[in-house]
Amino acid sequence: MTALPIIAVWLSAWGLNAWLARFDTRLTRLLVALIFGATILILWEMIVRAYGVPSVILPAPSQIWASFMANTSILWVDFVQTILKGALTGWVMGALAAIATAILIDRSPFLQRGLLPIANFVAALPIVGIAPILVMWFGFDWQSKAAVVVVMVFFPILVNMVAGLAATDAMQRDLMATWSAGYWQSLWKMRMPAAMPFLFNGLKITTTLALIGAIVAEFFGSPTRGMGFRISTAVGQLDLPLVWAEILVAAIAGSLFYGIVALIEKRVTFWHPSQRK
Amino acid sequence: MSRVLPVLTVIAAIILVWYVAAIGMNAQWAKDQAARADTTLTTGELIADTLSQDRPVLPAPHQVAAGLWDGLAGQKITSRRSLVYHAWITLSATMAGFAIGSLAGIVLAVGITHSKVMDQSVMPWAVASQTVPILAIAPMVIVVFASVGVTGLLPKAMISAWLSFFPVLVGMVKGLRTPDAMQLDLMRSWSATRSQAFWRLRLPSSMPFLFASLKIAVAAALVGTIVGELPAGATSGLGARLLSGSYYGQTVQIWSALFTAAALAAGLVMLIGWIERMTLRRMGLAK
Amino acid sequence: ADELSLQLKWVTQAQFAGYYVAKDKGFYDEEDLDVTIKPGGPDIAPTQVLAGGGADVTVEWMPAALAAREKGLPLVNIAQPFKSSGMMLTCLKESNISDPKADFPGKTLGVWFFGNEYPFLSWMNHLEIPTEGGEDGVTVLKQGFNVDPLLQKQAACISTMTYNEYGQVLDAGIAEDDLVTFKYEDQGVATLEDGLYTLQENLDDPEMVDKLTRFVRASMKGWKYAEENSEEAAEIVLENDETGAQTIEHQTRMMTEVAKLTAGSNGALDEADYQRTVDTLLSGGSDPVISAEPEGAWTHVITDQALSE
Amino acid sequence: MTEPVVTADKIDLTFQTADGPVHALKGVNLTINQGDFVSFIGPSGCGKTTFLRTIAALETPTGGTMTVNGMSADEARRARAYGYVFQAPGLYPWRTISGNISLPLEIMGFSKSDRKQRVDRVMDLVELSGFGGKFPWQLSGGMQQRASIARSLAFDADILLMDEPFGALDEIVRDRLNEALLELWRKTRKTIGFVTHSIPEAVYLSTRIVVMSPRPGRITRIIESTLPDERPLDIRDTPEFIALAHEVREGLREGHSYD
Amino acid sequence: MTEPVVTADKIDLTFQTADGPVHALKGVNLTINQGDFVSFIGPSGCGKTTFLRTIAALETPTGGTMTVNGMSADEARRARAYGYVFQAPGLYPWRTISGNISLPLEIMGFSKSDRKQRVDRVMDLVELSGFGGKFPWQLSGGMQQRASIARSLAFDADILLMDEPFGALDEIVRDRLNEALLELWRKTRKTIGFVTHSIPEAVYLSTRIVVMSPRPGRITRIIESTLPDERPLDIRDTPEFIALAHEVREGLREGHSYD
Ligand SMILES: Nc1ncnc2c1ncn2[C@@H]1O[C@H](COP(=O)(O)OP(=O)(O)OP(=O)(O)O)[C@@H](O)[C@H]1O
Ligand SMILES: Nc1ncnc2c1ncn2[C@@H]1O[C@H](COP(=O)(O)OP(=O)(O)OP(=O)(O)O)[C@@H](O)[C@H]1O
Ligand SMILES: Cc1ncc(C[n+]2csc(CCO)c2C)c(N)n1
Ligand SMILES: [Mg+2]
Ligand SMILES: [Mg+2]
Repeated sequence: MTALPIIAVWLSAWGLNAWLARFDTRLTRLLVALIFGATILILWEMIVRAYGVPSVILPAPSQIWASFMANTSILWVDFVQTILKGALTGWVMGALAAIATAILIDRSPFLQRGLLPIANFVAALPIVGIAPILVMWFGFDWQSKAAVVVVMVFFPILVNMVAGLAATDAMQRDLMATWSAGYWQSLWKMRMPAAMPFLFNGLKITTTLALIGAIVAEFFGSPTRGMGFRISTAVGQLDLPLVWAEILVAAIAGSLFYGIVALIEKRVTFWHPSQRK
Repeated sequence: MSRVLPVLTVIAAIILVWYVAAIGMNAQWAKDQAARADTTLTTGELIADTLSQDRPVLPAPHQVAAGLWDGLAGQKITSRRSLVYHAWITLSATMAGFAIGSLAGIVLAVGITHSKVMDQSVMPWAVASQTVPILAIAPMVIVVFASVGVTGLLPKAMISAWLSFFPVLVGMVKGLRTPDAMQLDLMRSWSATRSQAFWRLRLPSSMPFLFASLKIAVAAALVGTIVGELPAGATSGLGARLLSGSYYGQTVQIWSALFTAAALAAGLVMLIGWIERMTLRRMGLAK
Repeated sequence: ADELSLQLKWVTQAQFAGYYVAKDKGFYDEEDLDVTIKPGGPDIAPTQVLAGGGADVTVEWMPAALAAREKGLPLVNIAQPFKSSGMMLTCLKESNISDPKADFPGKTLGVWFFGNEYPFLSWMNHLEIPTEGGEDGVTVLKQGFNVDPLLQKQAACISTMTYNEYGQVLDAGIAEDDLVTFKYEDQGVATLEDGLYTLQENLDDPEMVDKLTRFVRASMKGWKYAEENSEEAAEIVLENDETGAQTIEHQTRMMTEVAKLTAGSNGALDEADYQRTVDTLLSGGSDPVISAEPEGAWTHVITDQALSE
Repeated sequence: MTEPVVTADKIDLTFQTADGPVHALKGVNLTINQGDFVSFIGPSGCGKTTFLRTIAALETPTGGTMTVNGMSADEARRARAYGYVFQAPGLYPWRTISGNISLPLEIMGFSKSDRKQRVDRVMDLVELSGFGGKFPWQLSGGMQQRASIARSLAFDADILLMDEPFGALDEIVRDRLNEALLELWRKTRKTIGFVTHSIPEAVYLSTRIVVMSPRPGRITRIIESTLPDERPLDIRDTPEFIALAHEVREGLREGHSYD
Repeated sequence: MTEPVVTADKIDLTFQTADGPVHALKGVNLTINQGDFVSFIGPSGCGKTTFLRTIAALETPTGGTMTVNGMSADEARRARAYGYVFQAPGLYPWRTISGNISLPLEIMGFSKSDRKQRVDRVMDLVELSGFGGKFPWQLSGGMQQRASIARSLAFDADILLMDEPFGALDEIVRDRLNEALLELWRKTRKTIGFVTHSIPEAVYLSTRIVVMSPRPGRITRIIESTLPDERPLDIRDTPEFIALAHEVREGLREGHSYD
């Protein structure tokens, strides 16, 4: 019986969305996404209440929101520690290193043939496994988290960037050859721009990886702040609403991070068919 | 073109760097120990010590190789000390998670390319879903599953499914949308039905994308399983090996488990690559 | 046989030898029980598992159990196999620490979190040392799974258990002479460890009470057997370890040390110990672990019956 | 032969783009009768492709009405009235040449044996026999284009719409295919709409030549051919042919002066 | 005018492919003098593109020697002797039209003001003034091709190599560009190598027409033009022109009979 209103809410929200989706304007697109999300939250709240799910198992969205509002200062400190210091620094360093390495590899066919298979191998490695090792090497503070992030984002970006630098077509390269362009000239004026769509593909994938890396690394040792620290401590204290508030922060930060990179991508690779529509 | 020589060269270089790093990183401990014992070490003794410590900060390659050999070949494969046994545990959960995840990704992608509502509502939240630090809440997830009676392999598999569905979703959406306007217009001019266009145009043209994302997804699934095993009270599997190695400071054990995991990942990726080549060849897409 | 599941606080090791011995030696069978032992891990919250219905009984430290009780989870202590605390801070001698109150300020200390931080926080409260870092406070590190922070000198002191991590420090090659230890017992801030807890609702069910009684009886039989036969107990633990990472030497030593902690207990909770634990936790200045004297947090019903025959 | 197959009545088509509207077609009136061979010629961007697509219901006009076989263009499409050859070959790379040609047949539910027979016939027609088992990328551009023509012929649609089908071919092959197409048309009397950039080709093939002009796209001249149905290749040297070609060139030049 | 710029001596070029070797060029001998306008014509796949690429050192012959301006083709390339127009426009999508045209100038180190002036001049020449700020995909195929021609003209290379540059254009524009190219050639006396599929175009433009034939790719005829340098468009109706065109067609037909 309790399932009936839940199903009713689901169906009516879906119906509303189906109707809205037909207009397909910027506003309705946003609305549809928001209604979808809101529906999930409402259903979640209804299920938790209707079936009396204990909050130490799964707190209701309203409890999570209350905890979020009550703990803004803690959440902010954790955000700075984990996202700004750990994830962002690591991501920037990893990306720069990967780009530089890609250019280096690109110059040397020998390295390309030797390093790329190994890079592909390492890219498939369960990098989280080295988190305890890096914590041992780089200490407890954000530096070790950044190091984990560097290692996690390095290979996906490298592989993408190398593919990108090779993404010019034969005619574009032949043109440069007929003008007798030097290496750096064709790098800057042809390969770099052509590589941008690939590079951004890598940068986008790694935004979420960076967050995950920074948070998970905190499990293997951390100062007494940070999102990973807070999550594990709060689980230990059965303060599940706080855990979910941290997850909320991570989701918001991650979506923003992804969105910003996607926005820059749009600016930089405006010329690419996938951006032109 | 031969890749063997370059790859070997790079591997040799890595091993060299590794040895140097091992000496550097383990030296502090060797010196401290000498100081505690009131002796001094010659450079030769120092180097020898750094390459043979019991709990080195960074084990030397030959120590890892020995650990690997012992774990893989030195035990009965049903023994709990055998890496083969643990790799098998991890592999089975990975495969289950990968199957669930890629199926979910494909189904969602088909829905998204065929329904405007799904496209507009699911995609943004799929991105958001990946920013949830699932790895951080893996233990909780496992407890929640246990509370509804799901235990064993499935909870771990759900975590790896969560990580692996996203690349498949993104790749498949892209793949199902690759047919260019002309190819779609041809179908229209023949008045093909949606399902005819799907089976004969969208699906075949999405194959290269599907395989590319399956490779990413299988690696992600492995990470998911290992993390599911790490803290979540799993008692076997490579994640548990990593954990117990870490717990007892057995760096050699950590590195052996890590390399086994890497080999597993490489093997899975290669397997998919092989299936990809077979499929694409049969489709005439491999040149 | 009646089924019952036990959630451990940590991975399979001699710390839980009593239960493994009871299972292995057939003590549970004798009581017509089919007990499932679920190993824990660093991020398993046993209390949460209990709340989720994943287990009937759990091994937990009292501070965490009482804190969970305040969070609204009605945990009740039904038996207390561990009489004394094995927790201590282990410091390198070269850090020049001899008196906690005087020497801790300005130092970095490794502490376990995830519900294990309460005894430490109470102690610091007791000493009136802030844990926010700075000149006259201590900098707290969330200590990972092992003793590396001490070996790598990332912390002046780390948390260790007499029966486990301390041995690892020694195994790593640091002599006892190079170490200074501060046992919580000696500092007067010891809190009760490894007790058996279940949910209140189980105690309202006579059938369940009967099962628990049989379980506690068999478990204590297991503990006493393990105390006397530490080598055999270590072997049993080793057989049950699925990670294949434990060694017999380490488990034997752990068993010997654990035996010292269980020695004074017949399984019944000592009210004085309980009160001392509660007082320690309540005395926590501005931010105590628990804010009010708990009620109904323990019962002798089970042990009374179990130990009567 | 005088039954109208396609009637376009004041067709407008405006594309909304980010830079503002593009008037691809403006007030286009045209009647195509059963068995007509109509060529469209005009400068790049004048709307030839767009008009052909509108006939096939691949674009929806923003104004005016299009009737095909007495129904709307979209109904005609659903009744599978069209065979369409695009400007580029557009073969599906995962199918062999014969697989590509039989694809529309599969979709339309032809029987297996019928399919095989039809595929063989049209492959023969475009001189591709023996290449059925190859994949598209194993063929030169010209061969691919021929395969795409064969594909549109296989299912015997009433109306054949061809968008610069011979653009990528060299003169000799082009001549041969021109002859073959004309032969096919004479035998089957299909209605054909044909876009080309080549004046001689337009004159050689058509019963009617439609000259278009851009910005906005519209018809500036419709030239009825005076050539007989039987046209050997050397008809191109006759004064009649040259006069027609001259007239088309004039029409084109007019259109060009507009921009 | 009789100084040899390009001398090809028994050029062989074999591509190794999975299906076995492809003999793209076999024993090709050719001398191109300073100021020659040489057209290459022949069926699809006969090696026209390959030969042009060999001149520009984009392919390395597997036999024979190629000399350009007294040095090897590769040295000539490094001395920036070539302006090359490919079969497809090949514009860089991330640069505007004027950005694309000025790219080789940037690479060759022309000053900023010089660049601007040259870009304006060549854009004017190909009738693209006013489109400098657009991106390639915003232009029709024909306009893109013209931009690519402009790009190859901007830096005044000695030798201009053009691979079917006007294939995608309609007849009128093509005529106009033919005239402009001829005009440019008369004024500058550049050496030009030009690939086309159109017989009239080859005859109209060239001082020499090279007819090629496939499998293996080789030269079957070299036809010297008897037309004067000054060529109005209607020279195409003179008997002399028609005779030349006929000769070229003969040569082509010969080549076709081989396959
Ligand atoms: N999908 C579209 N969106 C916006 N504008 C379009 C679209 N399709 C065509 N156009 C514009 O409509 C006009 C007519 O285009 P169309 O393709 O019909 O020309 P065309 O005569 O076939 O040219 P060509 O000979 O180059 O093939 C052009 O200006 C073109 O830019
Ligand atoms: N990179 C390559 N690898 C293998 N074979 C090639 C390659 N490039 C060209 N060929 C082959 O060499 C022959 C000559 O090709 P080329 O492109 O020079 O012909 P073309 O005369 O320019 O033809 P078209 O008129 O179609 O442009 C063809 O058979 C072609 O298949
Ligand atoms: C991450 C982490 N959290 C907590 C503990 C503490 N702990 C749980 S059970 C137990 C008994 C000793 O083995 C101890 C000390 C740890 N070791 N690592
Ligand atoms: Mg067109
Ligand atoms: Mg060519």
